Amino acid sequence: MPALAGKELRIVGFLCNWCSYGGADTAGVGRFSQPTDLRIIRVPCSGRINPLFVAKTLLSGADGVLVSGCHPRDCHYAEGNFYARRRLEVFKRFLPTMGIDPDRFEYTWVSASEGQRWQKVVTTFTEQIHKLGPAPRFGFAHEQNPATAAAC
Amino acid sequence: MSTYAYYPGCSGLGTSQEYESSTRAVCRALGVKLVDIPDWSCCGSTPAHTVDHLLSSALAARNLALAEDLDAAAVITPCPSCLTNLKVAVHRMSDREFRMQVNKLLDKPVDRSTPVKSVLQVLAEDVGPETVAEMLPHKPLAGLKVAPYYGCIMNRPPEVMQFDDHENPMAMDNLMAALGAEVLPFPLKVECCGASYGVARKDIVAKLSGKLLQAAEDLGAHAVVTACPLCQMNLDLRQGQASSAAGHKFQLPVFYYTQLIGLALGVPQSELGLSKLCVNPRLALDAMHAVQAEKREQEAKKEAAKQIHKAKAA
Amino acid sequence: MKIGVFVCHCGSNIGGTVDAARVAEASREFPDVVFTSDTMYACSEPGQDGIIQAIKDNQLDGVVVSSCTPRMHEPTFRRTVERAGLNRFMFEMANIREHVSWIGKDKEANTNKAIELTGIAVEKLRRDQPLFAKQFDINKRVLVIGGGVAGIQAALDCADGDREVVLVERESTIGGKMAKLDKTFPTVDCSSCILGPKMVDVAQHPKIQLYAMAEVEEIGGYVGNYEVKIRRKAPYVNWDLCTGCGLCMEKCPSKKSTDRFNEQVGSTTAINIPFPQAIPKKAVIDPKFCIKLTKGKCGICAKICPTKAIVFDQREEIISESVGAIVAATGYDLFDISKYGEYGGGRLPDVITGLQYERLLSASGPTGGHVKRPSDGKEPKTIVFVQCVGSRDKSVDRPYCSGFCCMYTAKQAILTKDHIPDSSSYVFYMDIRSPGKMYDEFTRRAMEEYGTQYVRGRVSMIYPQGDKLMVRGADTLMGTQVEVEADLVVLAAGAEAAVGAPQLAEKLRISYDKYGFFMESHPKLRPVETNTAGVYLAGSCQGPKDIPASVAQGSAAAAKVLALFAKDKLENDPMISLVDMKRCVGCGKCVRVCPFGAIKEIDVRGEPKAEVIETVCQGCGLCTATCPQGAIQLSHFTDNQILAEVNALCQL
Amino acid sequence: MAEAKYISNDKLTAWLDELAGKMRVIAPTRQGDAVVFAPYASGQSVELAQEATAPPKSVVFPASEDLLRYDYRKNPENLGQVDVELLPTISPEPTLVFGSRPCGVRGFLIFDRVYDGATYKDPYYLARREATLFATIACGQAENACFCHSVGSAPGDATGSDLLLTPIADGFVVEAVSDKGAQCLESSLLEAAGGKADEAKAFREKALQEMGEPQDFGPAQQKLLELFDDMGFWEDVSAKCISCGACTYLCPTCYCFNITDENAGLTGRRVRSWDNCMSFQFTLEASGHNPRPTKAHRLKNRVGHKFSYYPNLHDGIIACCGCGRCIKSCPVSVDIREIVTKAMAHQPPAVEEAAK
Amino acid sequence: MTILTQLKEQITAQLPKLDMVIGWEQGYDALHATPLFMRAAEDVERLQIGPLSVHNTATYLTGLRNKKVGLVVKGCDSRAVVQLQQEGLIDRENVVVFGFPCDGVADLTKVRRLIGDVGRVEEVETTPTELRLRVDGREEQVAMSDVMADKCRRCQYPNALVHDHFAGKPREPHATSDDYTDVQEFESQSLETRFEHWKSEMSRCIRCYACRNACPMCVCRDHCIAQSRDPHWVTQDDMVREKWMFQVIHAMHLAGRCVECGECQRACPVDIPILALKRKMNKEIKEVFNYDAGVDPQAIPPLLSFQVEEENINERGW
Repeated sequence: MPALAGKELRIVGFLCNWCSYGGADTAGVGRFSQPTDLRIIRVPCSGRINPLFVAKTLLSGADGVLVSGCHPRDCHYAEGNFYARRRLEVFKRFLPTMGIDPDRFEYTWVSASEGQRWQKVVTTFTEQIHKLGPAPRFGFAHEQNPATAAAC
Repeated sequence: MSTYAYYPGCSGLGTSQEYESSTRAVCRALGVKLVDIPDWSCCGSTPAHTVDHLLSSALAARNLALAEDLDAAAVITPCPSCLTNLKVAVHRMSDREFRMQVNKLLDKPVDRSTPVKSVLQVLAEDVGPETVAEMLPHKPLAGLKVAPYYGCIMNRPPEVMQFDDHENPMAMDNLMAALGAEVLPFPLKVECCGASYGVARKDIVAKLSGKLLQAAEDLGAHAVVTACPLCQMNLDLRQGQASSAAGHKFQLPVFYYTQLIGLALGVPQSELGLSKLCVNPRLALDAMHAVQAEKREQEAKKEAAKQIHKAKAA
Repeated sequence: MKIGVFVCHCGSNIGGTVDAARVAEASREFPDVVFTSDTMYACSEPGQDGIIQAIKDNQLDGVVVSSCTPRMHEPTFRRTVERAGLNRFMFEMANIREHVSWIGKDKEANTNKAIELTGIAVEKLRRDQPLFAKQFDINKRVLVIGGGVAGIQAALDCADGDREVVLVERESTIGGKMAKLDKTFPTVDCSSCILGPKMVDVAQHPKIQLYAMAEVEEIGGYVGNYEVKIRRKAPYVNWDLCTGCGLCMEKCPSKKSTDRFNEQVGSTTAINIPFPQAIPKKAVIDPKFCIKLTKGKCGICAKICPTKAIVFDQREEIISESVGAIVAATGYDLFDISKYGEYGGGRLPDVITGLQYERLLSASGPTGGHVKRPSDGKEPKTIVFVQCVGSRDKSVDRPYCSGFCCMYTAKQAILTKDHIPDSSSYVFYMDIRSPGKMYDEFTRRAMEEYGTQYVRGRVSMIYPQGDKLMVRGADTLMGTQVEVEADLVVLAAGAEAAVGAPQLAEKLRISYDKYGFFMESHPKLRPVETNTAGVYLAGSCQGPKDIPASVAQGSAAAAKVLALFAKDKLENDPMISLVDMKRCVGCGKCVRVCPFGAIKEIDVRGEPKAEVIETVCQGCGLCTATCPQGAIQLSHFTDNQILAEVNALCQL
Repeated sequence: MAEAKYISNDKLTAWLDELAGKMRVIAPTRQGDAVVFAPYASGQSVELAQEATAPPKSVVFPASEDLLRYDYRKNPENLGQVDVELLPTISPEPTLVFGSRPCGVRGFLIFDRVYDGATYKDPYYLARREATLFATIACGQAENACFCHSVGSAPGDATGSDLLLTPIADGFVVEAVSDKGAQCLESSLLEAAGGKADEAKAFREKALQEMGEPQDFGPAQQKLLELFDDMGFWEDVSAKCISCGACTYLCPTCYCFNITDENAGLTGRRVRSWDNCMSFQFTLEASGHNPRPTKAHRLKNRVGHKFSYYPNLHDGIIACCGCGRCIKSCPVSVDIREIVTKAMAHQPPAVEEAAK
Repeated sequence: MTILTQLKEQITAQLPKLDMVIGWEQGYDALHATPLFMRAAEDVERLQIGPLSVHNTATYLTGLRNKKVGLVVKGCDSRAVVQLQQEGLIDRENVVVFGFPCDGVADLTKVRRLIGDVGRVEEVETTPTELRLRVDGREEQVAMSDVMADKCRRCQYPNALVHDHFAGKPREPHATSDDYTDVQEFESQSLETRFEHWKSEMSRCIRCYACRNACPMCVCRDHCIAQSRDPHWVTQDDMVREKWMFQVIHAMHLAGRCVECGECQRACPVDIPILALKRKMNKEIKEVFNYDAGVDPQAIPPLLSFQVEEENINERGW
């Protein structure tokens, strides 16, 4: 499914169930309007988010990835976001060497009550991605098919 | 014992020559090897550090950079003011950004972070009062009642100085005790002496120093011991001013702790510079000798009594 | 697999900005989807009936509902599909209301987004497995750690609820800090008079097994089934024989022992019963001071003991207990006042802590209730109280308020006047914190009726002058420096976490803050629960607390335990991690990071492997993100499920 | 067969450009520090002086290929009824592999017996094989890892090639080996070789001679079977192996593959990709059981297959072309010659005992 | 006594107590060393150390967990031992480490760059400063400084960090600090150039996983997610995206664990410069956590732990 041509870019969000997913709900309940690009994948805890999901998403053609969890100290599972913070920070710092703009990936903390903050996060991040434009691609799978073009 | 890069500081060449010479003499006697930092310059003291952190740190850092070539265990200085500037510079330079700015100003950038210590810290920690006490089994300063006075910056701010208890330092107390002196629990160890107000507001110095002298006198001290050129000057040189402000004549000699250690170790008088003190040190030393004489007399009496007892028994 | 997709209009809530019918239509093109419909209110009774009917008519294996947030109606629809005979985990929800219709007005973009969110829900559902909760037995005994007032309350309430209680106390008597107090605020009633009966109840309760002089050594297991090892130290006295007569204390020649109960105000005998109301009232020998134990001779106590209870070669022992729940009530310890060099605590004998002062005030204390200062035994006439010593001070890493010092200082000022009518008291304070029933009135009485001089400001130093103590401080209301010539200075030492609290927390697998206080599950709504199921908190181990709050928490923790024990079987949430034994290489990374200790290393044919303790796992998935080879997978949120969601969204 | 031709080095690029106009040309190219076969673009420099890091295997047998693509078609009347529509994938282009060594081409002879056998013909392989020509360069000097003459080939072996190029001073003698190859010689850039053809022949003979006596690996066929259960031997020789796939993926004769399906929504692909018998997954069964659980088992299979099981099935032909890539590119320098030699010389401990 | 003789004596003395000792010997030609598994005293004679002893002997450790293994180690190899010990992946008491001062090893790719094809090396003589080779009958001399592996130029631990036996005297480190100029240089190029760089480099990857299997810290090996279907992180397609994804997986799995022995890059048969990815990772780990892997057996890898207040991670406010 491609993003809505011309209007949207492909932005994927990984949100923890307890805080940020609830924060996004709170933003909805408050009718805090947001850009429509973001697609949210719900996970139990930011600690569940292997940075490799972000890598996979970016290499699969996403233009931006947003991760959000409970604020440090507020993790529903006590420690998940502490680990997530270290892993995601390291991964974000790794991106430049891959030739991927680190601004295409952000991680942040939004609590279930912070509807307005969520609105701001989504709006700012979406603007940031639109400023960067579409991410560089590998081209379609069949173009790379070694049957037609290969280094062997 | 390791080698130390020695930073004398400007006071040592001026108002506190006796501190400087006694420090060198004591270090030599205790096997602390000092190598002067070649071409050392201002530590970045008072004028600079109040107006420009970068400049004052660069001044201090210049000396640290020069010291690096000496491959010393630490950079050490007798003067607490120099110590503060050198240590604050090191502390600030732990910030990479700041360090880069400082290094930009220097011909020779600071590479490593050599620890900075006071001479007092080296004597108290690296040499240790136990070693001193072992060298002086006969306790040469027995009977001398001293009030150790550290001044305000030898241990503070604690996160920078990292030495001793900043409210109740004991380094000098322990060293003095090792010499055999009777160390009084001087409560105003880290109180202000008035510092450089001696120039602008003599009345303040007279009042604050007077309070220190009063407390020492009340405890029955024969002398005050200091580790700071400025404190020593306020307490010693300005003792007359303090006396007139208090309406009470103080007569308390004010020693550098190195002078007393030197005295105990038998360092030649010429290097101790006792003659440079304003309040006659004899006052204290005579009192000490009197106590020692009294004690000897008592012991002699005891001995005699024993002999008599023995004789009688015989 | 046969999947049904139900798109909800939610009246106009979704329908207003999302073309629900088009979402349902587009969903027909998703793999495995065999039925779609759009419905006005999916959560309404007809809506749910429609889902059930469709499941039956089309033999659906799973259901996607595209409607509101799963945080709202996921449980509702889980029950719905369960009623239709499906496993309740064969269900996914796409949030097209909070995350779509309510936050954007562009109907085309919204509809497209709703279709995609439905798409990823379908992809996730295609990889869902039916999950089943595990039931397990529960051991209805409770361990209470700490015999202070909070622990006593928790133990008594549980025991009164007819549950067996194991109470472990580190000291030789229960009672904790409260037993050391003379009087309590704001009623000024005698502390031991109100605590004593409770202590006796503990001793006499048939359901309570008390281990004094004991500490928890090791905790294994999980909620409902904890295995606890308790290390019982040697008192060198056979407590079964000791009658607490106290004859040994009278004759013991070693009289310079540390008097822990009296906060080292004075000293005591090497064989000792801490105080007359001690529970258990049994003698204990301090091996550091006992002449027999240190030098090999003496043994007077053994000779004099009427029941021959003295056992010099007694050894400590390890006791195992099985319990189903644990209440931690380990209390607090006092801040070390010598950390303030300028106050001279520990150096100047007449600078003492508030708790030491309690012992001086207490009729059962070392001075028999006559206030005498430690240095020379003189009755002090001017007493200075300094508050916030080790509280609200970042420079000593104690930025928090200890909460009860304002009140006990006021109480001590009042008691001082009662004991020494011609005395005058000064209190240096930062703020008066007295929010509690009758609390502020009480501090007012200290000031107004008892003439205590309250000085708002910090003390900068205390130094001796002659036989007096000069207390120098600031009066910030007057804007001046003040110096008070005092005979005795009482420092209101703050509370800090009990010695060994972090180590105990690690045994309990609960978290603790940087000061060592145990972390509750939620600061407001779950104040006595922890993130480890079956472990509860009571009293000051969770943060400084006064007596009423500690007792309330003790009862609250007991209520939680009794509620847990009301069930005959416990059931776990089946969304837990599972290990693929074939792929696990036994590197132990998951064991290391699991916040709940829910993964253990086991031996499978000589190879180390990880195994999830299903009843302990909370389903956070940290292990899954940690395992490099993906051998441990969180059910319902597996790597492949999340990857399928990513793939559904991002196809180059 | 057409007469031998000669092309001077300075005209080589022009000839390649000419050929590239007619068909796809794959030639050895320097990429980073490696030399790999890649599509030739006009004017590009080709690396003919040294043996390429990887052989031209993937031209005919790609590292991965879609065996088929499929779409699921749902019946709008009955969503539960799904039809699968298969989409064709094979469309091989005429291709010339230029600059391979004889060993690189010999690999396909080993392939042919499997994919073009009596009972099974692999259409994907065959279509590409048909469409591919080989212009091979004869080797002048063997490398330390080379042993083609011990496995039935030679540095100037033209078998399997369509053209054979032999380097002589300032150019190549070009000889057609097949009719298809002969068509490539119809270029004005080539001149008649004349006496240079003999020079070329002498070059090839010298190269073979300099390789010394070939080693006889024939006895290995039986010996390896005897060693099948001697795991001690295999553990010993595989101790340093790190179980990677460099040897098999770079081997011109390794033809094993794996098949996986990749689905996305209602479309999917069936992918055939190279497999590697040194990998744990190669024989991993769905139950979790693995008949070749250790690297010793797997190395035994690799060596056994090449020097015993394959020859057993295929007239004694050793499934190895002696190119030495498995030796040179092995991260830990495992030497297959050494293993086979050791195996042939190996006396089972029991026998040794008995001999004493 | 030379270091090698001393080492041999030490190994011979310990060998009876061990199942094997792993070192190096000459491989199929003079330029290529190969790991040597010494089981009998006569095997010890074949031991060689020096600039050609490139392999990390610690790579074999996790596969020999129940054996008593002796290991001859360079400084970098020893870091892998430390790291494995730290992670509880080996039992230290089952491993006997023989250390020696390492003067650095040669990077054969650099040798190839200098003298061309190295397929016909006949003889190699090593001196502390030079490699003297006879290739095709001609003599080639290359300075060690020109062909030394990059990891050795910046090596701060040339002597085994843990060892039970040490031959010779510890030598001075080759470098005192690592400023990661290589990483900075690479990152001074535009993002697009970097992206294209990897696209092009990865295109020749043959997915042999030599990088992974040569890595002493890759302990999943047989169960690596690069080849599994559950979880299904990568497909088996010969596509840059999948190959690159694997390198990201490898780098991420090594974050805070990589000891920079460089085996991944050395093992790569098609010379893809993948160490750059791990270098970057180590640079960031150093900056954020001030942590070096494989130095302290008591430490905890930073990604397996946390601090409530992270000193060097700014909370990302919006």
